[in-house]
Amino acid sequence: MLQTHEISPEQIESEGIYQEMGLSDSEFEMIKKILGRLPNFTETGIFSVMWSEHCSYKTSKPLLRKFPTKAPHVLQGPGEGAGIIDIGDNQAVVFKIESHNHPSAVEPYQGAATGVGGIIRDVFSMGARPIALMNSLRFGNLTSNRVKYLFSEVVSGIAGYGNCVGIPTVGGEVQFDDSYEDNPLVNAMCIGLINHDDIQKGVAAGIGNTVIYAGAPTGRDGIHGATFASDDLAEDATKDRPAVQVGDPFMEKLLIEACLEVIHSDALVGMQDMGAAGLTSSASEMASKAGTGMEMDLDLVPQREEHMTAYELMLSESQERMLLVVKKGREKEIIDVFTHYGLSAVAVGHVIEGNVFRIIQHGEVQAEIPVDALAEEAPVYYLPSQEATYYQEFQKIRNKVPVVDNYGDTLKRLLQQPTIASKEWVYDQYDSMVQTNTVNGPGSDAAVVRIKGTNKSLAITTDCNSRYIYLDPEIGGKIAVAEAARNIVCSGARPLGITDGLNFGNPTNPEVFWQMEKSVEGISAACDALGTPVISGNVSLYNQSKGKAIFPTPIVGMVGLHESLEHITPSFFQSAGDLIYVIGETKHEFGGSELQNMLEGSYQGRAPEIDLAIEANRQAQLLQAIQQGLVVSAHDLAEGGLGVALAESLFSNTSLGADIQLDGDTTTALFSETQSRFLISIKAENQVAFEKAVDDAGAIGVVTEEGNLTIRNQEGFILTEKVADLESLWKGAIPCLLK
Amino acid sequence: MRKVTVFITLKQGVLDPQGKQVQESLNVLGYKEVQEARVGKYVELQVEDGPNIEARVQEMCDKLLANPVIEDYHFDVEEAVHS
Amino acid sequence: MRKVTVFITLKQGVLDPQGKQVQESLNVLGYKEVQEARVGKYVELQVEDGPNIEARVQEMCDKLLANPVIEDYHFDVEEAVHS
Amino acid sequence: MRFAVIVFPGSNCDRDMYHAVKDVLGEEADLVWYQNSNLENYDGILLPGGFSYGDYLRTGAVAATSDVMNQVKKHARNGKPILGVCNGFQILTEAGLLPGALMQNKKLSFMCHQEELVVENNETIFTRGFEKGEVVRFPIAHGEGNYYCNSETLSELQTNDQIVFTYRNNPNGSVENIAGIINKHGNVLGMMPHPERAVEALLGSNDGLKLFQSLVKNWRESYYVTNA
Ligand SMILES: Nc1ncnc2c1ncn2[C@@H]1O[C@H](COP(=O)(O)OP(=O)(O)O)[C@@H](O)[C@H]1O
Ligand SMILES: [Mg+2]
Repeated sequence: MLQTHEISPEQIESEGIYQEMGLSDSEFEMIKKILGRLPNFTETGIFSVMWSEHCSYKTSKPLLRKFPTKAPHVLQGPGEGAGIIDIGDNQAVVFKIESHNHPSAVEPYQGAATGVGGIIRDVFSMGARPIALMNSLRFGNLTSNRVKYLFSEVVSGIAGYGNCVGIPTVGGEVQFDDSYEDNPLVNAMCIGLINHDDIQKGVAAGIGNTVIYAGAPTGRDGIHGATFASDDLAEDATKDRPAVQVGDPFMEKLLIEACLEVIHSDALVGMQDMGAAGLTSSASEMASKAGTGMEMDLDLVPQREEHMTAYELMLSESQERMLLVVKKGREKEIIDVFTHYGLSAVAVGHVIEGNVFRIIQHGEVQAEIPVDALAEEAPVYYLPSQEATYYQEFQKIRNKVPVVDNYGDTLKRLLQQPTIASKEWVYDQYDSMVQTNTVNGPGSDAAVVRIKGTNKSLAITTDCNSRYIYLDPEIGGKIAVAEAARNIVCSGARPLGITDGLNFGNPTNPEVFWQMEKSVEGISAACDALGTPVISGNVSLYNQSKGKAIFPTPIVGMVGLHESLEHITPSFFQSAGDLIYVIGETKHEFGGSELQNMLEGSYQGRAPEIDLAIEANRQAQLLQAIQQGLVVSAHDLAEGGLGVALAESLFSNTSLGADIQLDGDTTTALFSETQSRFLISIKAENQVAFEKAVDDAGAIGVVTEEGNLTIRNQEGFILTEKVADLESLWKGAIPCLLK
Repeated sequence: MRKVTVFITLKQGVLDPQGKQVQESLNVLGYKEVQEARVGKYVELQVEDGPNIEARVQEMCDKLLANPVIEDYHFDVEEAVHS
Repeated sequence: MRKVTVFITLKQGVLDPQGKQVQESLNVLGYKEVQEARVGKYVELQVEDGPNIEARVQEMCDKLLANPVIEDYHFDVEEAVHS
Repeated sequence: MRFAVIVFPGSNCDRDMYHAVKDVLGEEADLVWYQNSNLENYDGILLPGGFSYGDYLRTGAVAATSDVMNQVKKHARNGKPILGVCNGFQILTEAGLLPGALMQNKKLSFMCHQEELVVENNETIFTRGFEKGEVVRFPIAHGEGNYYCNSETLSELQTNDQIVFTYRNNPNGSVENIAGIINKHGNVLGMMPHPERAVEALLGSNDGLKLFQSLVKNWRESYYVTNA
């Protein structure tokens, strides 16, 4: 009888072993009360992962309740693998974002790759075909070798996985700031398309039905016990157990095809991926949602390594695994589908009555826990929140205009700031076109993916300027949503909803919790104002090292819809003679701006203001003007202000130029980061109609034939640069830093 | 000049999908006797002779050639040839 | 069970961009003594003992493990261990 | 014309190829799973891109040993048109249906963008619709597209006019800027750039249409001849 020299329940209590697994004293007391006895080793492990922040959202849940999540077009809000929004014609779009920050800091290639793999499974486990990937990345400045290594490995990990599974990576964002030096952020978003009838939920309904395990065998990957004295567990006292999960995108590709075939069978009752906390969380969540119990025999679970304990099998985070619940007696037809794709699928248990989660190995019960205790009844904490002292200081600083002596040089330097510079080095490594739907790939404001068989397309973006959020989390939260919506609207689409990736430091620090709270409030307010409910998301906390937290980084992933392909609008100027407009007035706002950082080496002061009513109104007017065919190109003004936006609108191989006349303070006009502004080009013959359709639009110049950017103020020429020169600086900056 | 050969393999327990595919393909081709395959890297370096060559190669492995989080390595340094 | 190790290298004369990159990176890291690097593959097979093991491994290399247009290979078969 | 699009485990441009010939060109096409397949009733065979068998060991190596490739070889000998794109090209070289090999890109990373190609030979069944020397835009998307062959093979390719497409700005280090080659008989074309991704102006280029149209036109004409 192969029993591990397992630590006894008494030892777990007396030696405080539960603490090493991340459970607090009071949580351990709760567990004792729930079970009516001491938990054994495996059970303690199961509770520890299910009650971890990652699975239970124990500290963030009270905040997440603030999000608006309902709207008539929301078919599935937060709570399942991914959210779902109706787009008409019996079709719906499915999306979610997920972080893989800590794994990527340890092993950047595999960390990023498995992050992509995980989010894809969330989407196809709903029954949707994944049609696009995005990623939102944050790194320290590209000055140390370690950061360069993390950056290039993360990018190749994303490429390595996404390219192989055949889902185009159509966009994303990368920003660089010192606060991410030791804590890179790797958030991946997946977007899928589904027919209403195929919507699939992760439920274990129907007493007696069979639980099937499909995909890769379970190894000792990513077991939480890595932090734990693992020597005591091992039969074979092998030294380092690698905690690093390695992905196999080839297996994932086969799993996608098999699972999307299986959903058409009425033998399938429910399906869920095994993500964080592996078999434990998928099984217990499926049972909890259905109000049933589940019994599994671990001897039946495919295993990659020998002598795996129940603890290891239940907590392993091996990749590319799915759990299915299938009608009793109809297992074979489901298993056959997996076999066709060369995948293994085996029955490992069944649905039982009575809300109990029972794990058997070697003929003995290894764990028996009430299902709801693991999932819905996990503890929730209301942590203290305190306004940050730095914020109070920043609020006292008056807005002032930085001194710029040479506008041309300043623009050139701005274009080479890594956060502004071209990300071509990154996205050239991603297959952005597979599936042949990509109308606008990486490099545009929003990615645009057409929907075959219709005249519609989806616009997708991720945004989060964490500098503003650091300066003022509530305003910054509003800006993140507004900016995402601007990008969607500029592409000609109507925003539908968002997914959010909340990345913060340690929530037990009241100032960090305050950042979380305020940014969630800001995001919620903007979602309400712009009509974009939150349909899914992810929380990643404890992103800090050496006592310093990352900038608060709640990433917003937004999806919009073009009702007609005619509405798709480029962000680049298209032809000479077109008139150039800026929508929205410009104020002296440099807090958190790229110019401030470039000149002063830090971010301070107040974040730019935002009025959500004005924002919503402008977006609505612009979208209508686009739909009426009055707009040739549209680009939002973001980091680096108008100067950078003008240059970007010319970087598209068209060899066009622009002739611009500025009013007011020149530094402000060129580089302020005032919100709610757009850079538009229109046909001269539409001038009257456009000005009538859009308030606050001011003409600033004209698109020209010869490839120069020429800017004048009241006193005359302030800048004339060859577009080609600007473009090569902008494109060369990141490759140059990586050399 | 000394020839150094470095062998880099995945650590025990780390998933090796490539190795698994190689094994399966060999089995399909009729080589049923192949029970396991693992695929690693094999790097040949031509290194100028000098002091501490072993220690320096070890450093190269730690810093660049192998990824210590998931890979193990070993290496051979060819005997110096006196020419 | 016998352990077979197969070494697969690019043919002389075939450009090895990966090897070149390894050499350059090592030089940049201060290992100026590295004059050349070539990167190949290292496959470990666990093969059930049987007749003609050498000949069969050679076949596996020709049919799958190496591409004769660009690669050379050699292999070692571990002595049989009698247990 | 009826096409078989061969699907290996890990193929991922199979649906794109199918969409191009079926929905855009309006020809007949089937997705044909690599096992238990029968290619007899098809007029053309398309080997799509992707990562067959995960690209493990070498790109295309495992797929090249599969049973369906024996059928493809037979049809190649019988003169049936066969087009391998990207991973399909890699499989064709691994299977020995085309000379040379595809190695890792010079810059070692995957790359994906539009490239300009020059049509070097417009007298093949795949390229009659192009002008000789015409510059066309096709996307590339590969990590191992660096075409290599030894000098004898290269001079043979040149002598026989087997180089069909070259890159204007060689992105991957290929010998002589080679982007696509054809066999001596002129019925097996392998190329790294993706013509099936260049059949709709909405997606940035429709230069690939001419390739498929040439093939179909040629087939129609020869069909009439043989059935007259
Ligand atoms: N910040 C958030 N905002 C809204 N919903 C969230 C957020 N974080 C998580 N959720 C939702 O909670 C559910 C569980 O998420 P998660 O545990 O991350 O999924 P998974 O189990 O796939 O890792 C999902 O439906 C997710 O959309
Ligand atoms: Mg999930």
